[in-house]
Amino acid sequence: MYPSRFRYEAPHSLEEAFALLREYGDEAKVMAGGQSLLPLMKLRFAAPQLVIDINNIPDLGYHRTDGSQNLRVGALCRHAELERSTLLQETQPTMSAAAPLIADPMVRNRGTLVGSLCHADPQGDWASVVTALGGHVVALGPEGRRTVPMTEFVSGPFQNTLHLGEIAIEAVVPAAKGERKGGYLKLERRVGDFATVGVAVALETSGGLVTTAGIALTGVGSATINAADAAKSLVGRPLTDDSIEQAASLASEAAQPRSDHRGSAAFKRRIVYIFVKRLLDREGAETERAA
Amino acid sequence: MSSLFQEQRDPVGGAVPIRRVSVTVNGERRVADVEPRLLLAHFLRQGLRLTGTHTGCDTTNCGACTVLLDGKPVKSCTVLAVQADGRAVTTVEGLASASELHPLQEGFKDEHGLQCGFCTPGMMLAAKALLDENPNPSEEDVRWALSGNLCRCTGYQNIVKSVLWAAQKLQGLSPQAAENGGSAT
Amino acid sequence: MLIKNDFEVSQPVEKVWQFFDNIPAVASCLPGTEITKELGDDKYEGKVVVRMGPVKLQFDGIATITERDEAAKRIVVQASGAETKGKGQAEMRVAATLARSPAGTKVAVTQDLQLSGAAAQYGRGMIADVSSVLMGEFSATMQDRITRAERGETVDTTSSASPAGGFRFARKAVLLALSRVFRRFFLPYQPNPT
Amino acid sequence: MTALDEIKIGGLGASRKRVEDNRFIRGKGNYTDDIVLPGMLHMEILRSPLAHARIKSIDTSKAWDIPGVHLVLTGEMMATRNLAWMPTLSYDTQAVLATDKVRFQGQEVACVIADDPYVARDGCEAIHVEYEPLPAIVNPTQAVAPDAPIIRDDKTNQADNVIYDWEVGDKEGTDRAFAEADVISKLQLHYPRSHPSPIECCASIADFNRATSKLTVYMTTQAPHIIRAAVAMVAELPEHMIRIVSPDIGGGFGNKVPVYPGYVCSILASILLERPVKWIEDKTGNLISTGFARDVYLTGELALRKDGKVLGVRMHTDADHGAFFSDAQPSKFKIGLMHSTFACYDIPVAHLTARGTYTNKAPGGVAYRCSFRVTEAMFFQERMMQAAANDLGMDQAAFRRMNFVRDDQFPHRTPFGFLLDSGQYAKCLDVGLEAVGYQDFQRQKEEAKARGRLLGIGISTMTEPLGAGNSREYDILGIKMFDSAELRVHMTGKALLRTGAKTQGQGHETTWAQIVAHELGIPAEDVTVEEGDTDTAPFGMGTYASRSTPVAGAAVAMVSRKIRAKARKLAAHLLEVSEEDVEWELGRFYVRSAPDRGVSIQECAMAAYSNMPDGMEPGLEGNAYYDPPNLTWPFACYIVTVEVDPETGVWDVLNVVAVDDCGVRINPMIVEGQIMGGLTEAYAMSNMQFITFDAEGNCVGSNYMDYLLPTAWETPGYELHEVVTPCPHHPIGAKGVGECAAVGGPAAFVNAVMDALRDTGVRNIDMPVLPDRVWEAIQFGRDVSGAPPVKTDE
Repeated sequence: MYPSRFRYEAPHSLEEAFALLREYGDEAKVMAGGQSLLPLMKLRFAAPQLVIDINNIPDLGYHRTDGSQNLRVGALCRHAELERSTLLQETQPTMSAAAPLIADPMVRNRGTLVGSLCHADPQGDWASVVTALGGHVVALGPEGRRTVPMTEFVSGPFQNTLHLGEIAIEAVVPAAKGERKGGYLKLERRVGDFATVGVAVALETSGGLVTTAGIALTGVGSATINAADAAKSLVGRPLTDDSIEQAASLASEAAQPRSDHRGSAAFKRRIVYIFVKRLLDREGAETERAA
Repeated sequence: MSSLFQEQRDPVGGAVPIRRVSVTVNGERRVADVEPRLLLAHFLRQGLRLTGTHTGCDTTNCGACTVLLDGKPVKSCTVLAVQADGRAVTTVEGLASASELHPLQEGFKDEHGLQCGFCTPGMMLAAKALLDENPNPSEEDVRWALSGNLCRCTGYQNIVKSVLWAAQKLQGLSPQAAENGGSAT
Repeated sequence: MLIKNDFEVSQPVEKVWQFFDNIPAVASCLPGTEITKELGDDKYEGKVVVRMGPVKLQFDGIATITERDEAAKRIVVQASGAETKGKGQAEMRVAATLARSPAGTKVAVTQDLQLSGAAAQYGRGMIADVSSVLMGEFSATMQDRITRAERGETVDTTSSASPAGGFRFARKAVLLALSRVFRRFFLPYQPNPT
Repeated sequence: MTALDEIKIGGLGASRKRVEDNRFIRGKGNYTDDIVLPGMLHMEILRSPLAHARIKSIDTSKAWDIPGVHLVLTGEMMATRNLAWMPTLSYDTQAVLATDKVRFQGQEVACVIADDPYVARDGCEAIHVEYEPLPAIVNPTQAVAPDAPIIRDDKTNQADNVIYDWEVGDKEGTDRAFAEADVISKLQLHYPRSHPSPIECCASIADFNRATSKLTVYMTTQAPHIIRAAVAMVAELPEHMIRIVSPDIGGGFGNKVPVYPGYVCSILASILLERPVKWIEDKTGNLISTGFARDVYLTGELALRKDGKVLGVRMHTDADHGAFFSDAQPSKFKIGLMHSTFACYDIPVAHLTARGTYTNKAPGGVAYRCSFRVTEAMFFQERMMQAAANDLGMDQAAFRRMNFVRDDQFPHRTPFGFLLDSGQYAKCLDVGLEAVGYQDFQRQKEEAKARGRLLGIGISTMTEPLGAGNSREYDILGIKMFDSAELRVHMTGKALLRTGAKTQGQGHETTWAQIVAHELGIPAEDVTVEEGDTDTAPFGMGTYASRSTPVAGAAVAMVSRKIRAKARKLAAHLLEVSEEDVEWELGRFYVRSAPDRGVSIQECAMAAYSNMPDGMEPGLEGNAYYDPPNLTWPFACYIVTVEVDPETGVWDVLNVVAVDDCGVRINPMIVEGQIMGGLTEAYAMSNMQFITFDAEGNCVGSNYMDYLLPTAWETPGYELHEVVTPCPHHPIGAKGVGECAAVGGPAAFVNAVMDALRDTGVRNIDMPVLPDRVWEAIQFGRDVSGAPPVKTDE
């Protein structure tokens, strides 16, 4: 397959990029890893007049904790770096569980976390992970700098709430107040497949109680689903069989799956329940061992 | 790609956007004027006539087009030629030295790691990236590193053996058939 | 894909019924839709532009009123269009039935969308996701227009209809047509003495 | 003077490293897309977005206006050359470019030929086609519904969507057997539509030279000579002016046997433009328009005696052939070799009825790594055998063993009339059970059950007919199924071998030389093997259906023997004794009375050019055409163990044991490579790989995001064992093997999962056995059908 004709610019600064965005409006597309955009262009579902490749813009490839222990992931930080990151392995169980499950090794060498948040694929894994972690996206644009909570960043299938002319430059996961726990489970028909069902669970515990909780679902709705009620039900209590059961049920109720060749709606809903339960059971067991 | 003669298409219907790129391919600097929409895989195949890089699918799944971009394996059907500007690309043609084969090439032959040969260049380059990073991989490491490359002929068992064979050779050990070329995880 | 939406408006059936007489008005409730030409005998030419992130699909086609049952207060519109770059074909059947209800009128809208072609083939469900959002918008917008119109507001459709997905609108003529429709039928309203 | 060591010279039984690898590992293979000809143009195909629709108009004007576009082909233009339709290998017709209607999603509607493929694709996008949609039919039940639209309204006297009703066997006898049965075991299932999907798609470069009026076509074909004949017929060109070259092929698996519209269009385009025209198919085009496989529905019944003896078999199959009946199969039987089913069991009587229907799906049923429906036949057989064992409450291994054809029953005639030559079925089964630790696993299974874990073990045993023909029963468009080899021994004793087969990864360049080494003692490395160029290769029927070794391989042995016979005369002349006094040992003739007086085959070769006896024709070369007396019948036993996660329906393979008896193995390394490849396709089909359709006829599985092939990660490891029963009628005792594992394997995987679910009482889950299907079976205790259309919420 061969893309339609387009113009290509690879600016060396965000200022240049903004200028190009102003000029072309929504006929321009910003490309980071290009692992979602280029296939769409090859299939000619997407045919932007201008591709703005931001790979030459310096200092966007980082992932690090800032002064207040927030995790900041730059727009050019590749999945592969997060997969190998000791920082994530030590401090971000949900993210380090998800990183190796994104597409395949070669795609992970190109694709970026921020790019996949912007792509807002209902089957995209990162959006759920960052949602569960209560993260937000930092956008730069004509109106200056905005931070958009992840829960408001994805507005529908393949739809984000970036304004015209804005570029998402980093994703931020807030520092944990308690002890960070959690994980990501993905039902895929084969390694590298899009999620049939994905469940991200992120907890903070202290003194045996859950102090913060986030649960988000991949692939079971027309957008990433924030299972807020399920998460809320866990807060302020220890993880018990009852609380886990309740959260799992609430999460499966939050899912809005559709029957397709990957499975029936009922099956997907059930998998949400099972995955939430399995993730929480594991944490529960650990907390007990700790206590 | 000759500089002596390059016929230009009659530019009816709007000028075609053209960009000059300079890519170091297998250690040699190659300069060309290309359309931005030209995929790296086609730049290598049609442009530079390096046909060892194959294209198997349109959706970034099969990995037959895998090359190393600045040492990292990427699917060259999902990278624009213009994105390789100023970067280094290694293709299967760059694996062997003038005098001898790369141990991976030897390994694939010795362990019958290929049949039709179509996925082989991509497999070997993905494997090279693995061995560069992890000289002594487990069978599981190998299977994980190759999980973005599809092979339709071999059933992978001999491909895994081939890579383990090469790992031993690269470590100066005498490679013998890895007996447990068996199951994943 | 079948999508059903029911909603109530505090208007008499007769008045709401006449709203459905105006196809551009009804059509404009579907995000990204533009009626480009009236072909006569209940036929309309139009287009739907669907935008999702980098993806843009434009369907050009014809909408026909295939059933208009004054007595049963039921109207059926059949629309069919082709993606301009051959990416597929869309067939949509919209049936609206009005029934008297304590609050005024109960509007039952049934939409049946069938998609074929690359759009459906490569979709891995993505088109279905979008369509369901679109059609949800359709009823929501319709209800929004009718109810807000009855409060005498001149309906600014761009804001009301601007869906979650930020789909594109381009239909000045229709907006004018709309406000005319609403003024004519929904102001002011006194309940019939029964 | 000791004889040559056959293994050292790379003869029979040597695991010789492959010679073809030397180019492939360097990226120096020569695939069709690697070939560039002077002045070459590029073709792209516009395909139908709809499964069934009337074409109201096609407007190509905008495409013609694009700079760099040279030609836009439509069905109308093809029709002026009488090329809008072409004959199929099953005596039906197939549209090359649609004129009246499109009959499946992805059907070829127009072609654009341009300076480069990017511009050609721009051209396709600029073509405007107006369609009038028609209802789509996606399964045989819809096809025969009273109100079903007629798909093939182009054909006079086609009043419905039925292609054929066909039967074989003894109906009355079978009915009697069922009347006498203690137990009748019934099973209904669907073998889903699949696709061979080689990583390399189809491709052709047509090069018509007006000056010489010669047409050269470089293309991805498994059967170049058949293509030459077909092109001669379709394009009405003189056969001697057609040269088909099949360069390296990136996998075939049956996909590259038929003639596809893309080939024909590139040929016509080259004739019209008088320039080379290259067509490289994209993956979606390959998956949605070229030869699919399977898509057969089974209703099967076994008549059983209480003690486990199978008294009779009754089967009905419904085959979904798509929009055109273009199965690529050479038998005279409508449903291929479906009636080879149950061949390995000693069954008194059987009856098979088969119906074929048109649907709005891609045409071209191919033998995907099998011999024409043998895969379905063996899958049905082994699923029915397991269900029957369960119905009888018998151990599935014991049940099979007691019904096997015994070693002393060969030659054995099956109730459907096939003649089996040889085998040791019980022995293969025992080797397999031993290897997998059958008894011990049964214990583990019980223990696991106690802890809520589901383990299962599946067995599949089968013999399949490989290596069509004989020519009595098998032909393609009347051309008999034989094969050929031509051997030239140069004066220094080096040799050039050519055959009518065509390797696609099977390693012919390596193994054919080993047969020559075995027959003549010429070291394999001294033999060059050439295939695939119809101007140089002897006529052959090509490579598919595991027929190369049984047929072409036999021809190689036979031509070598002809050469040896002439060499013997030369030896007698050189040794100055009479021919009767000359003895042969590998690579050398010697005088019976004086064994150290001898001449090597190389010396004989030199003499053939320098010192031949008076009256002898110079040179040492010849050819042989081999018409096999019968098919070969390899046997295989595959055993798989799995664990099923009852909560998610996900199942993992614990162990795979394969016991193959393919007779004498020419190159064990290559044979094992073939078996592991086949097992992987079996795993793929049982676990993830299928093409289905929604109610509108949209193809689900049209690309590698949805049509899943297993990766190195989930593909299990394999434990291989062998039993050798030489084929009595093959010159070197070999049988086919390329497909056995792909044919026999799927049932082993599915039987394993069904065994794990045995307590649920569920009889069948259609392939692929996806987690949601397993979950549904466990949750609701019911069979799960995978038949299209895809289930939705409406």
